[in-house]
Amino acid sequence: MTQPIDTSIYAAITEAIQAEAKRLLSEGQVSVVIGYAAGRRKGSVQPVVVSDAAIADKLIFTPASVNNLAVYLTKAKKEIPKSGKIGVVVKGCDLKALVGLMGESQLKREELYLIGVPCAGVLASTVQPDTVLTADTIASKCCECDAHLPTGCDFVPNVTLPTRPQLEWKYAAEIARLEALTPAERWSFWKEQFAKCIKCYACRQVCPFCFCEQCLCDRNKPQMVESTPRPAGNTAWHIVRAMHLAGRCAGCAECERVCPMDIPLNLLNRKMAKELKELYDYEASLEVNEKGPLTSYTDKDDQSFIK
Amino acid sequence: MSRIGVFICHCGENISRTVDVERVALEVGKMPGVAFSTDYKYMCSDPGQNLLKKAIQEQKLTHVVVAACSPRMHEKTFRKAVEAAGLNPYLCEMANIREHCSWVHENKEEATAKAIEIVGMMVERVKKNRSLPAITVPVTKRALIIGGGIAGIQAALDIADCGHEVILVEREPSIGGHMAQLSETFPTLDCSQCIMTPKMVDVANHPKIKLYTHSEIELVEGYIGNFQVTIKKKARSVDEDKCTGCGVCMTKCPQKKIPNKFDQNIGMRTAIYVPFPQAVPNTPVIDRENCTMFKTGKCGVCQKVCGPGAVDFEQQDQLIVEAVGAIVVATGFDLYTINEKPKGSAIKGYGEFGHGKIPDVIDGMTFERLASASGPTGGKILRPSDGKEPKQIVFIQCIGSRAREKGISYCSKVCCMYTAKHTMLYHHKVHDGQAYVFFMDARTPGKSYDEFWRRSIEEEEAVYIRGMVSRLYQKGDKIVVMGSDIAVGVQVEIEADMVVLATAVMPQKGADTLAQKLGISYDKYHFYSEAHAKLRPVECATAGIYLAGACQGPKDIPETVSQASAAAAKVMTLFSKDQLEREPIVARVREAGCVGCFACKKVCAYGAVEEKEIRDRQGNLIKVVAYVNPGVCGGCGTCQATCPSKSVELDGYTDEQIVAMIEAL
Amino acid sequence: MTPKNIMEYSYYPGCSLHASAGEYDLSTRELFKTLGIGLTEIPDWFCCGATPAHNVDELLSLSLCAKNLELADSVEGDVAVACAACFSRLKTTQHTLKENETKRKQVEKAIDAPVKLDSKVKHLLEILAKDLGLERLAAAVNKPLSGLKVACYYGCLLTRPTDVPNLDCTEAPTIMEHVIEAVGAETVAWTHRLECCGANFTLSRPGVVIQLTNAILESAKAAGADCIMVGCPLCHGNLDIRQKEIEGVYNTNYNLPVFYLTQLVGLSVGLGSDKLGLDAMIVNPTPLLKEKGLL
Amino acid sequence: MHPEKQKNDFEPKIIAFVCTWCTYAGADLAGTSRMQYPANVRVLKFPCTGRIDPVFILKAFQQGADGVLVSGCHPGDCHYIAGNFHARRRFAAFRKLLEFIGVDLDRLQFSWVSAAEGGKWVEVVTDLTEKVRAMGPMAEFKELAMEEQWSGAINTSELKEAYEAI
Repeated sequence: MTQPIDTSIYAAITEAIQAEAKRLLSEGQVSVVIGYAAGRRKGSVQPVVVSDAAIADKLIFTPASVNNLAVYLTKAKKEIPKSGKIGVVVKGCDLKALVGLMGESQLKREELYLIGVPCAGVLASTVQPDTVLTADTIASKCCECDAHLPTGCDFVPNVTLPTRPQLEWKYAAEIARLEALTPAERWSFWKEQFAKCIKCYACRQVCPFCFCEQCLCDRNKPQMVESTPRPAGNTAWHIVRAMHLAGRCAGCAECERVCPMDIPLNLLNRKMAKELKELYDYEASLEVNEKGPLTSYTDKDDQSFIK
Repeated sequence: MSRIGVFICHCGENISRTVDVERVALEVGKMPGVAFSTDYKYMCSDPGQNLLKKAIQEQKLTHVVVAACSPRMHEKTFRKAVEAAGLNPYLCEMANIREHCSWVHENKEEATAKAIEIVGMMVERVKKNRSLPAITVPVTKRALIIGGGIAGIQAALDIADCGHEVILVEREPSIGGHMAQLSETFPTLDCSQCIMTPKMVDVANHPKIKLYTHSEIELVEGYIGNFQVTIKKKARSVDEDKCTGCGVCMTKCPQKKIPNKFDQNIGMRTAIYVPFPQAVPNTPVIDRENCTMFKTGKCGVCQKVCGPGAVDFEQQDQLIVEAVGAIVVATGFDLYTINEKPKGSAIKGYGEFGHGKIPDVIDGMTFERLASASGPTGGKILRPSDGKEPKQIVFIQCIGSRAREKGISYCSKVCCMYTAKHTMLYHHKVHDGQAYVFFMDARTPGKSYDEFWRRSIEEEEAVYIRGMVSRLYQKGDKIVVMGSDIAVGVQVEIEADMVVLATAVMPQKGADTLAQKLGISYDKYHFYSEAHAKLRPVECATAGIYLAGACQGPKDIPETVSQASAAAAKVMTLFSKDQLEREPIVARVREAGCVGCFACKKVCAYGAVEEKEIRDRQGNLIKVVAYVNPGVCGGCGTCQATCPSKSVELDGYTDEQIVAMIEAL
Repeated sequence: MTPKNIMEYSYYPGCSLHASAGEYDLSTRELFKTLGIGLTEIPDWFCCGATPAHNVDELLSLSLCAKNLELADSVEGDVAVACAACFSRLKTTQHTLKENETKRKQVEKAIDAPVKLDSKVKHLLEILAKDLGLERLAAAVNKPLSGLKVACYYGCLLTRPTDVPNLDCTEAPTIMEHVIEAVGAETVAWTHRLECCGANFTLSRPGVVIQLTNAILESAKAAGADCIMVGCPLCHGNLDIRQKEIEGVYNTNYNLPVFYLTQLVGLSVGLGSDKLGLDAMIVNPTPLLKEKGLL
Repeated sequence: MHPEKQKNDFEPKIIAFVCTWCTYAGADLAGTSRMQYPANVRVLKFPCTGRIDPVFILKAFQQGADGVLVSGCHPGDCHYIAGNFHARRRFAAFRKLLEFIGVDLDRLQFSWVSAAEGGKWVEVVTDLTEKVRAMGPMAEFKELAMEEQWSGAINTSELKEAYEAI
């Protein structure tokens, strides 16, 4: 029995985004608006950069608006005209990433116009983009979401979030299941997962926090991390990736969504987030932090693991 | 292709007893890149070093590994030898086969195998070593001293006497600090003013000392050898160049009832004033908050009577920038005010002791002013409430200090001694009076200190009661002191005429703000932190900044003066060279890879990472990257471990070098 | 229809309030009813061990309080405590067990239940001054105690030791003064607000008690107080019941009625003598209250 | 005097990443005091534990280490003010990650060994060596390195047939 999730507010949100984008572009407040537009398949959605008020009504918001648009503000930034502010449509989870990027000097708040979206959830998979959002089809990250309503944005459509049915916390459950295993069992689980990896680096490409111009894993002088698409190299890559995202990852789960081999990548990120919350009471939030958990310290930090 | 020379030391028999050195030399000789390999009895001896030098030249070696003792022992020796032979010293590495091998293993087979691996690791490492040029930083030979108390004065005089220029900045209108307020000093009872004022005059007359009083530090930029300091010179309303210090203005000022902070607000002063007669400089300052002219726009008497026309109501605050090479922080202390709970502080007040409410409960510094011959009572001990001579006086020690529950757990160090001194001064001035002291412990370590304390009891008849006071209250014109005598185990009540509280020594208010400007660290009480508690007690962890006096922790005068001279010596060591040379183990940013996330800046304990703009030829900003100031970098490499793209590298410990070692395993 | 209470508490009266301090219990219940604050007595509560237990057996004293806290958990709301000694013991138990893992385990074994360390234990003063708030308290007043000079007596347990009760500043508290000033009375600045009355020695060394209590009464009188206000049945016993005896010993005359805080606050919200148990007081307050126009 | 040393079938490879100021000096002290410990450890010197990148630990395991030790100055003793505080957080997180991936944390030891603690150095190194010796070789990463198979592996008969046809 699948419980439907009420997304009726998305129509009002779409209208509000269109009107706001039209206003912003025609008044010249922003040079472009990055948002979602309908794709060619029925129900599909793709990211779009709108620079003309006349086509602002292309912008939509639906349960298929899965992409974290923050990534276009880092890697693709050079392609977006630099003059003026950039408007961007953000869900709560995307906003956490954006805020994280501000904390790492990659973005400046004053250069952005944030259009926040009150979000009831998006689809886990867009293979069938016109699927109805239900407790079964909703993305796992949305089940554990604590940021349905973005704060600190320049504009948020005035809608009331519908109450949602209680949803199962899939990540938490899976982490607990793995934690209960022996190290050898966990190793064989991940070994199997990482063996699937084809080193396409889609996870890196889609991650807003993988903004390095040259990835450590691409370096060959010295070769710190084996780069072959073999089990050894794959494992190294995923360990390094999880470590580099620890204390930074905002939980948008895009890595997991884009992985063509269905490796549960966000599990690693969630696990690290959980540990850092327990150790240092840190979690990604909607407010800019001056320092992250691994770039700060206190003299009282836990050292029970140190002899 | 590298031509590596490997030299295996026998260290007499220290190594060769458990390590087959010949076999090590033989095996290592087969390693790729090794052009020369030998063993020798004592590599560190002159013949050993000559062997090394000769081999470098004859074999045209590009890198050297000396397998011998710990690099902590002889790395400098061999690097120097390598340099003498014409190679960059950082192309030489040591493999530790003594402390880490021959001395800790007995099995010769195992030890030899381990030694070969250790040397092999270092061979792989040294291949990736680069020549590192020595880093030099120019030194501006001028010192800034913050704070004009005895610590600042001593440091200033020492440095200036050595021929270097000194900028001395003092917040108050006169230098002198707390020591100028004291009456007589322990353990010799010489008059504080008598020993202090000549030094103050020396400062004023010294050709190398530039004095900024009534001034504060606004901004500090730069690093060791090269600081730029912005000083805010607050408007004095009196032209220092024109003023002759005749003092007529002060005699004519109609505002005469302003409590004088220098006299702990017991004595009064005028609105145009010098804090005390011996002030340096002897130029008055107008207290704009209390001046009739500034309040109402009418008066100007001082301006009318001033012969040289020095009074200037229009004077503005000035910002002055000075370039200095070293900074001595000597901001001193403040006393704990027990009737108030400082805002935002963990310190809890002492409402139960009535200080500030009962007029005859005073603190130690106020007693100093009462006992001072130049104080508001002319040296007579008189009660602030009615001017009567107190016949029973109670001194209470450890007010705030050593009281964890009140927020301070440290000992203020000087109170035991100055309370003993107070009982003596009191007995000298009020012959028929009786002094009582409540104390927890008498702490008197110091030359002639315990003798002094004993004298207060044995000769000056002070009654010491071991125990604390629970409450004070006014009863008629007496103050009832309720306490306990734990030596006897009874409750004590004394009806006193006056109570003196030995309040805790605390850092100056605003010590934290100044520390943030300077980039130095401080403890939870805001005392400044030294670089090492034992071995670097006068240096801050931030290079080029030194500490003197009670800003680092409670101190008495002899200790303060010693530390001030020590700080001065450190400054002079720095100034003895034109260029500062440092080990080139510093981090460098690879700008092409840096994306400016500044994780490195967040973790740098030295504040060595700066933001640098990269612009194209038209001046358009391309990106902002990190820049590590080699003069400031401490060389720990935390930045590199933190940098996600490894765009910052620590010279001497690059990823290439370390990975080469791991891969050699 | 009874209006809904604005706040709910589980009520721990303590033994005294069911015995010698019946008027404290009565006035508390009546006052809280009038203020719209619900009090539900903890079912099956028992003695906290008060002052003797912890001197004899620490585990016993901690276990007694821990068990009471566990019982309190069955009732909605924070725990309201009237007696300063009970308050001190409950707070001390929470503090000790929070700090000491070993003791906590021992106690848990003794009471065969997990220890409630997070439930909030509040003295009535705290409820009036902080939870209800001085403004709401003042708004409930219909008979301000104007002209009544009150010496607020804290005794030794309400604020001490540092970091345990956290009711107010340890050595210079003002919470009682704030409460009674809010209902219109005047307070006097006096010296023995926090001195011990000797409650521990009431039975064993009455001589000591008389000496200590006399100093308190003397100081309150000297400061010009009309009466004394307390928040502890033990202090009340010494100050009120022994007052005549002390007057005899020291050949003096204090005539200082000793009120519980709930009695005075109760007067100000219009409760009558019968609801406040004023007739149970040894030093007769009627002449004073009549003189001030409060009865 | 010295009992005949047991010859062990398995001699673990232990890699120690240490800071130069405290632990390296502590190891030197063990040497000057002629203390004895197993010869399995190889020491890599860093200026500070703050310099030690988690990637090095990974690399060490991949290079065949059976156990890894990371050791530096006690908190508050860091020669570089706070490097060990940063390291403490970094490694607290990294070991949790390795644990989750399935690495047995008994193979990864962290310690504070000061320049005066030669004895502690010996104890830490000996304990780790013996613990790892009892655990046997660290097979996981070695096995991975041996495996050639990846997602495109020809592991079904159809694929094999098609492949051979080409």
